[in-house]
Amino acid sequence: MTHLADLPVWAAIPVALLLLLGASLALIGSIGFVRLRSFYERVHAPTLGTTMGIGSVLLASMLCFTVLQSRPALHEILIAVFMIVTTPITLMLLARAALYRDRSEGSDDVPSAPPAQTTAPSAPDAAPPV
Amino acid sequence: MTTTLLLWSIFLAQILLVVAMACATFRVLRGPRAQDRVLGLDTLYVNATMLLLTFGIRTGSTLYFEAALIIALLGFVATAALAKFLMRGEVIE
Amino acid sequence: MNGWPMSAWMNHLVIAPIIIPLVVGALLMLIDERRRALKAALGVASASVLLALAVLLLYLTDHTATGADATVRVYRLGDWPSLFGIVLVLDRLSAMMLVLTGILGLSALVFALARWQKAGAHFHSLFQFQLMGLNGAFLTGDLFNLFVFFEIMLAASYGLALHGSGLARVRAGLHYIAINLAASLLFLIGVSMIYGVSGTLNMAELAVRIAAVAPEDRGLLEAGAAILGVAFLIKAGMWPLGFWLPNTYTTVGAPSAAIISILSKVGIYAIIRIWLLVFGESAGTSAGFGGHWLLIGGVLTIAFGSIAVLATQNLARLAGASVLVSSGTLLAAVGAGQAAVTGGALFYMTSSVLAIAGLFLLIELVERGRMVGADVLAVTREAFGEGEDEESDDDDAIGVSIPAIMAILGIAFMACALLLAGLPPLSGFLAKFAILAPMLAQGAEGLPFTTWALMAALILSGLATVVAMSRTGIDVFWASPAGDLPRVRLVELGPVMMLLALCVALTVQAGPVMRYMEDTARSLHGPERYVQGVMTTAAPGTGKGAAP
Amino acid sequence: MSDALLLLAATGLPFIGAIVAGMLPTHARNTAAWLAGAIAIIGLGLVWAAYPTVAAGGVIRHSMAWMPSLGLDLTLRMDGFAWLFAGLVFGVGALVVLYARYYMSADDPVPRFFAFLLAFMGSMTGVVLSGNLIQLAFFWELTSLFSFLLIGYWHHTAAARDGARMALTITATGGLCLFAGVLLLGHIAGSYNLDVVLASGDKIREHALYLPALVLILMGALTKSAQFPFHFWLPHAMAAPTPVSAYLHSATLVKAGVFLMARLWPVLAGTEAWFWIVGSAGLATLLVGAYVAIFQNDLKGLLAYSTISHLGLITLLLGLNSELAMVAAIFHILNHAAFKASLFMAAGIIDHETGTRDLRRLSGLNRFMPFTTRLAMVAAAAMAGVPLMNGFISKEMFFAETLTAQASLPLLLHILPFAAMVASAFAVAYSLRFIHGAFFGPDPVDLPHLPHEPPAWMRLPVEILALACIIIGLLPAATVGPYLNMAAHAALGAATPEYSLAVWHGFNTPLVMSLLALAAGVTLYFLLQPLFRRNIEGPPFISRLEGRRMFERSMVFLSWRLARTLEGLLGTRRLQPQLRLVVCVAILAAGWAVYRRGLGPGNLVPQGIDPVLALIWVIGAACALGAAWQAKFHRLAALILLGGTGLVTCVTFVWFSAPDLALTQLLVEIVTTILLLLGLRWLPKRLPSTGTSEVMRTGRRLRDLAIAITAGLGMAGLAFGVMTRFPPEILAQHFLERAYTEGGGTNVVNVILVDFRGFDTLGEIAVLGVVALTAYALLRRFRPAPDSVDVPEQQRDQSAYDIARPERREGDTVADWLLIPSVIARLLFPVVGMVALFLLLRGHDLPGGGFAAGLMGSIAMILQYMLGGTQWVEARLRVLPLRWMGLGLLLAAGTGLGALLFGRPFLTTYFAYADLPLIGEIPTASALLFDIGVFALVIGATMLTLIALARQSVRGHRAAAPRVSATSAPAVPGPILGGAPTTAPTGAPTAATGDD
Amino acid sequence: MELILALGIGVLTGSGVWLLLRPRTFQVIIGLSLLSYAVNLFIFSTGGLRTGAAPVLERGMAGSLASHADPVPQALVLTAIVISFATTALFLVLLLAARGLTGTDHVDGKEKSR
Amino acid sequence: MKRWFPYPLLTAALVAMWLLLTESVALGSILMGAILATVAVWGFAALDPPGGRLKRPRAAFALAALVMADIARSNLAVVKIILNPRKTERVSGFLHIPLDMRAPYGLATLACIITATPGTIWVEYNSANNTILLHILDLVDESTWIDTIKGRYERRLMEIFE
Ligand code: NA
Ligand code: NA
Repeated sequence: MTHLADLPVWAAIPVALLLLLGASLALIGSIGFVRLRSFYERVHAPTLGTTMGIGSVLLASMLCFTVLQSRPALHEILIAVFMIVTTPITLMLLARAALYRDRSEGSDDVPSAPPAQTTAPSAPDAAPPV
Repeated sequence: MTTTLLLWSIFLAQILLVVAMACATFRVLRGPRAQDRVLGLDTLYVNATMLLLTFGIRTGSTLYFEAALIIALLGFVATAALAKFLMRGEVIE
Repeated sequence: MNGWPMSAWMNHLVIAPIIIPLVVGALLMLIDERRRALKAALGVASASVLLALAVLLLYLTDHTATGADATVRVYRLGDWPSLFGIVLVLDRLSAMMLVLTGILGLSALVFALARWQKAGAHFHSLFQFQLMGLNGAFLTGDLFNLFVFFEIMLAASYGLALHGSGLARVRAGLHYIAINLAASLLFLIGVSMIYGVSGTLNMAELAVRIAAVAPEDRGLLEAGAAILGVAFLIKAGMWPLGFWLPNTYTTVGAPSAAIISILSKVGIYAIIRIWLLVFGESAGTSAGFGGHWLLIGGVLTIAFGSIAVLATQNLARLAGASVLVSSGTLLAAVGAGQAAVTGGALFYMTSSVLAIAGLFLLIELVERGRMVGADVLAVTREAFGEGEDEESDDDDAIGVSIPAIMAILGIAFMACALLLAGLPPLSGFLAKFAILAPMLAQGAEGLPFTTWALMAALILSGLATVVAMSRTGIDVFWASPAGDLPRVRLVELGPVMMLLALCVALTVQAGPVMRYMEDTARSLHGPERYVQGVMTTAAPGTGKGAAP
Repeated sequence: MSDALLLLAATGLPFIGAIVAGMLPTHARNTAAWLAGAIAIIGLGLVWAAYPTVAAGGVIRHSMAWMPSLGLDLTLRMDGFAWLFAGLVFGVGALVVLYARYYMSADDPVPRFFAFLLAFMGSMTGVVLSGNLIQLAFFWELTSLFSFLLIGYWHHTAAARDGARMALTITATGGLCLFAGVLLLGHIAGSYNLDVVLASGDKIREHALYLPALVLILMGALTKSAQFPFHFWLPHAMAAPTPVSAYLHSATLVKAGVFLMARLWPVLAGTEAWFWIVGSAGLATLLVGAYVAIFQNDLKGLLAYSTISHLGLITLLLGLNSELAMVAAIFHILNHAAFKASLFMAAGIIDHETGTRDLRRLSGLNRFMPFTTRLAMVAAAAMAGVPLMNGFISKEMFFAETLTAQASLPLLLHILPFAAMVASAFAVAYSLRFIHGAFFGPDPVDLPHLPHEPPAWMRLPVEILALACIIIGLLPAATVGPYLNMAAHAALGAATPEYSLAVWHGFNTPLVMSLLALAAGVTLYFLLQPLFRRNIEGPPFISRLEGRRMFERSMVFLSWRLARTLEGLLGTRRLQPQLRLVVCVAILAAGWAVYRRGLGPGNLVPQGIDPVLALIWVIGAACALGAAWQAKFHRLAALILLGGTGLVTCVTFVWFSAPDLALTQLLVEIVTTILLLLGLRWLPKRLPSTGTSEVMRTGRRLRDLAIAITAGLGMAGLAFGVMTRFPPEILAQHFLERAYTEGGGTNVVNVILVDFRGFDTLGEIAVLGVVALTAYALLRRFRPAPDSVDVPEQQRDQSAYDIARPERREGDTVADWLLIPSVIARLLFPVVGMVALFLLLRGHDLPGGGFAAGLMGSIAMILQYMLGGTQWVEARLRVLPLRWMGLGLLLAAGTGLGALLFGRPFLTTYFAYADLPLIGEIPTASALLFDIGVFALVIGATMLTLIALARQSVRGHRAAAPRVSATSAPAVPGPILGGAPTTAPTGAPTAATGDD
Repeated sequence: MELILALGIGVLTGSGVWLLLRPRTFQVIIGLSLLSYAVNLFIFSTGGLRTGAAPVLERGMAGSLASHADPVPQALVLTAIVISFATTALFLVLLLAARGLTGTDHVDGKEKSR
Repeated sequence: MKRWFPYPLLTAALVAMWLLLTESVALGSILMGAILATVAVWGFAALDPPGGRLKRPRAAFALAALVMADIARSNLAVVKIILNPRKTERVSGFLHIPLDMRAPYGLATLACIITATPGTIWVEYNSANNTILLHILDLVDESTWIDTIKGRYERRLMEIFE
């Protein structure tokens, strides 16, 4: 771990703090994931990790390597972007699937299907048919 | 000094992350519903990504970055597939 | 490379048996399924070239040296020193196995042209990869590379075994794959343990290093070898690891069965190769490791195989059980650990490989003409109706003429039966003799129990085969309710006849063939030349591409 | 004529004739008969030609190398003894051929018959002329084989089939024993050469292996010669055409056994064991055969048992350990051949002319065929041992021998003469029954045909043989004397005793015995008349001991019940026990090795435990155990837990400095999850199992649990052992040093994969390709189980919901659900693709490489399939998996082959740093091309498998609900994959994912 | 550390073997997957456990075991991963085919054979 | 030009990604990135992506900053909720919000924003009436949430994409 010694204190402290912050957020998110009562509440918890949690760690990483390599270490940005873009897909798909499952079981905790309305414009063309 | 500080904070962060992973695993094991398990796996993936990043800082190597990148970019594919399976009964229609 | 007589291009002949089927297999993927004639032509051309090549390689290997003074041709892939890269090693044993593969490959493929190639998708590609896997397994001198070629061979065999699909095939295929996957895992565990202790994957190098392994590491090394051995024995079908074998072979289509039947021999080959090389006399305290288990297992396998032979009325299953008998015989003979016996074993292997392949092909043709349910009928007759003299004896005194095609099939069937039972006049008899005679020659006065056991097992297995084959043969050719005459095409009959003709040739030319086998066995038991051949090419590479 | 040619011709001609005869047209009766006859006559001529040499005590030999290294030469050897037998084989053979020509029906496909007969003749000649023990066993088994074919000639009758099979089973078993016996004998003598063996009598008799060798050889001889208790096959062999019986059971097949005993007499006889085994077998056979023969109603059955009895007599003679008895045996072999062949032929004539052989129906034939009657009477008299017949002389010698036999047990000596007389009396009785029963008495009634004399040519062989019986009986010394002498000398050598071949030896004990026996026989026959008239079946007292039934029963038991039971006990066709055995054997094998050598931890000091990794592995273990726990009832949970385990494995790889592994593991993990999910849809609903008792299930589980725990502990132990030893360094060091300088890459793992051990990688992608082809082929034939054909419940639900609402169209729910994800997924498509290419291009230097890149590319596409649906994607992207695969493989192999052009071995890589304008220095390594091949193949193979799997759903939808495609799934524009028609019939999705 | 990984391998093996011996095809395929993880880790472990060793070389420099991870087991594991991935896929396809043809997911293709 | 570079913005983004991946701004990398990006975009174009353009890139940056701040705030809020579970007055629940925006990319971005923000999640979209269903962890006041979503995000997104 000799490289860590090369890190000046001004960088080391924020790196350490950011790491701890990120990890703590992830942990809190996961604790919430365990402790919250229903699936729809639990689904919010991991977002702590996927947003600020990982953001902090990425910042720490960027800072660390920028200082160590004396050149901007930016590729961590990609991870952040990918996380922001992809996590919602999972959560959205999952939440809706859970909703369907709960509705089909007749659960009272979820809103029933929207009432029938008068004719409305059709779905955008973008929707890929399945 | 900075080394100690960093080592300890990295260590602590890793411990926190692993405990977070354990929480997620708990949900995967416990459920109660399939969606909880899937969400647990997703959380597991996210926490693992962070763990890999802290590991990169600890070893001073950027080589583990790709693994984290892959999880960030593609980790969702497995969970999305699972979600689709729950919703539609099959992954590819 | 030592002893290459011809031009530089000849050097590359050793790799050709692997590359030709690979390239042809890949090309066949690119050709549309509907252009079957083109595919068949390419496939047969490749198989023919492979056979010719194998014969050439055998000639090149054999004619340059006599006796144990074997020529070992080493091909260093990637031009890396053999210690660090992967090497292919061609010696008498490999050459012989290549020839067997070539013969079986060509016969099975030609046979398949009549019907089987149409039974499913990508038959020809799979077949080429099967040949590639087999040839690679026989040529490689590297343990891990052997694993890779085992996998190619198995993967292709899965494809061929399942070719044509169908309930029975899929059901048996599931077992086949599950067990082979388990075996592959064992293979990996074994190889990595051996590597972990010895630090090498090169078989020749391993043979050199084994003597120097520290005593405290030897347990680990031998455990690895034992696990690896289990993997090989699963493929070889040793009792109690080989129950999958007859079940699989029974359901597989004829040409697939014919080519896959050599897979069990790959397990034997690996044992012969590695066990004799690594655990030979120079292995220090590990010399002869586990040999008696091979012998015991072999005898038990013969016993179980014979029981299975007796217990079945189904022709294909009978052939499958015969594979077990053949495997058991080979294992026991190899386990005896004597060069002369090994020579006999190799002769036996050649004979039984050809016979079993012939039988698998033949069965298809025979079954084609049989009435559905004929087997069941025969079983009932056998088990319950002991006396059935109800037939009218008006025309007792007039024989029934047998149609030519049935006569030919009958003769071929009888030939297979004789080959498998080890009865004269075909090579099966000589093969048993070639194993037993040297075994007896060892003990000056009393014979060890194992020799007795093997002798008894061989005799009794022959008996079981006679009983079963005569029972089945009589049912099929003499007593069957007249079904339709099988429609047999020349491309189907030809391969069967070729395989049997080779057995006849083996009988007639037993002397020279046996000389080859004995030379092979001697160099296997005294692998100095093999080791030396590989190690002398271990000199640093003669320079690679331009260095930066 | 040279000796070699003579011997080769004598042995080979019959086989050549057999082949020629076999190829004759079905009804070429005369040609076949002429051929067979000519060969028999030529054979006889050849034998005669050898006479001068042999008579002078010479031995004709010819030897050819066969398997010289094992001491197996093809040695033909004719001495006086062999000469005598060869003469019998060809002489009787010629007569039988002549007889058969007239006996066999014109409609019979006789060329086959003569082919078998000739082949048998050749085999028999081979036996008698063998100068090598192995070769003898070789021809011995051939006689079994061809006799099987001859007996089964009329295979349309069950009797022929059963008789043939029984004969084959018994004699081939004996042959195998004989084979083992001669192996032992050769081992003792140090050679299989008959001359050597015959010269080492003392060595053999004193050897420890003498007894096993003797027993094994006798097993061969006694079974062949139908000795008690193996005698029962012979009567059933009578299902053969009569010429066959006449040949096999008089002069040849059954004589092979006694021939062998006589041949090896000088080396094997002379011991207690020999006396007891051979003598008692002979005695028992003699008595049993004769007794049973009396009560046979079938002419041929009677003759068969009489044959058994006479063979017993010969065997007994051989067993007496007396040279004189041996001479008598040889003489009786000759005599028996003559009278038995003629009797069989006579019986055949009766059968042929009257249509029956049943003594209860036959009677008074003398009036219809007087000449045949005379002939039969002569032969029967010889068989009965009536004075002035040949049988009489050898019987006299036999009686004399029984009186002088030497053995340790006096009791037997006292029994022997009486037993001989009893048997002789029986012989008189059955001979009398043969003649009296068939030819005399009242006129026959109700015969199938009206009998008359047979054609003259058919009678000729009988005439010749009957004449021989008389002439030899009258003038033994003048006729057969020299030949017998020659044979005896050849068989016994210097030990040949003095003997006299005369009709009259004075009024001595044997003569008295003969006369007593004659009288007793005649008396017995007439005493038994009432019994015969009562239509008895089988002999009194021992009729229940019917050999055939016992044989059949034991065969059924052995080869069916026992074999099946044993197969069931010792084997299994179920997978679980097989896998259990595999695991257990592996554990035992490793355990055994470790137990022998011991296995302690190595001397490498373990590193301290990192709590982070320890915790990670707590998670990993929990996931693994959870997966094991849930896999039955909660498949999805198990799958997710498997993913967790994979993730932990991946983190472990990172932890221990293996980023390439982590990357690959991760990608494989994702693809595997999708694969398994695709499969999950087709599996049945899991209901709690019922049926087997809870106790049994718990028992099985405990057992499996124990195995699993043992395996786990074992692996843990081995892993710990491996990890605490110094890791191997040589290869690692070498690769680390040369990866850059000679392999041109800094990612050593990748350099190993594409260069040092590129051959492994080539093989590995071949595996991938083959597997994909197999999966594709298999899925083309896929038929879902009835209970999973339906569109999944969820989809039906959601469709129903959409249909029920006027403002929604079917499919809106899923379209809304996928709207956002699919927009993002499409954006991700180029992104993932570029990251994949990034991994591919930099793989040689940094973690990545063709495989990881290929998997990534596949995932990019799978994502589109998932969120867009198969038809939607295939309308837009032309994925040609087979083309990717084929080209990938060709590229990889081609890169390897490129080296050949430069005279280097396959896969030799080339690299350089090319300095391109603008772009700068870039590494150009042939390894990159190789890696691109890998990449292409991986994409192709993964897509082929996944698409093939995914398409099952499309097929399922079409099959289950055709209306779905009409309302919700929009028409697919343009070609889908590979240009196959969009609406391929459900049953034939040909080339759907293949390239056209 | 060695102990942890050894135990981990042990647990994976035990779970895998347990599943391998179960009667349902899905159990077997999960078992095989777990076993292949175990085996991959096992192969990997023959190179020794090295934390923080450099996995790739510095450009232009020869590496050494002192500072670099052992690449050989890694390469072997990579090959093994690919092959087990392929065979898992095949096994899956086959178990589906068997399920389709036999109607059951029992490994013997029929329920309760004995 | 349009034929070769149908989606210039995406191409540019991909080149940027390439440069980040290779951690190099050498000319070689840019060229390589450009070539690969061009090809990759063709793949994208083959997928029939929905139409739509980024009309006001600068507004997009502003929105990004806003969202980041919101996410940070929400993080803290959710941390509080998780760490203080005894606070009983918290009500979580579903919320229907009718939307005006129909641009696919706009909707996608909105979905990402909502879901990425801790405490809110996009559950269902109903194209028939252009309504979304959210689940909100701390649903004290429904109208505030509707205002936030519609006013704070949807409006801006409509500016950017429509
Ligand atoms: Na994600
Ligand atoms: Na959220």
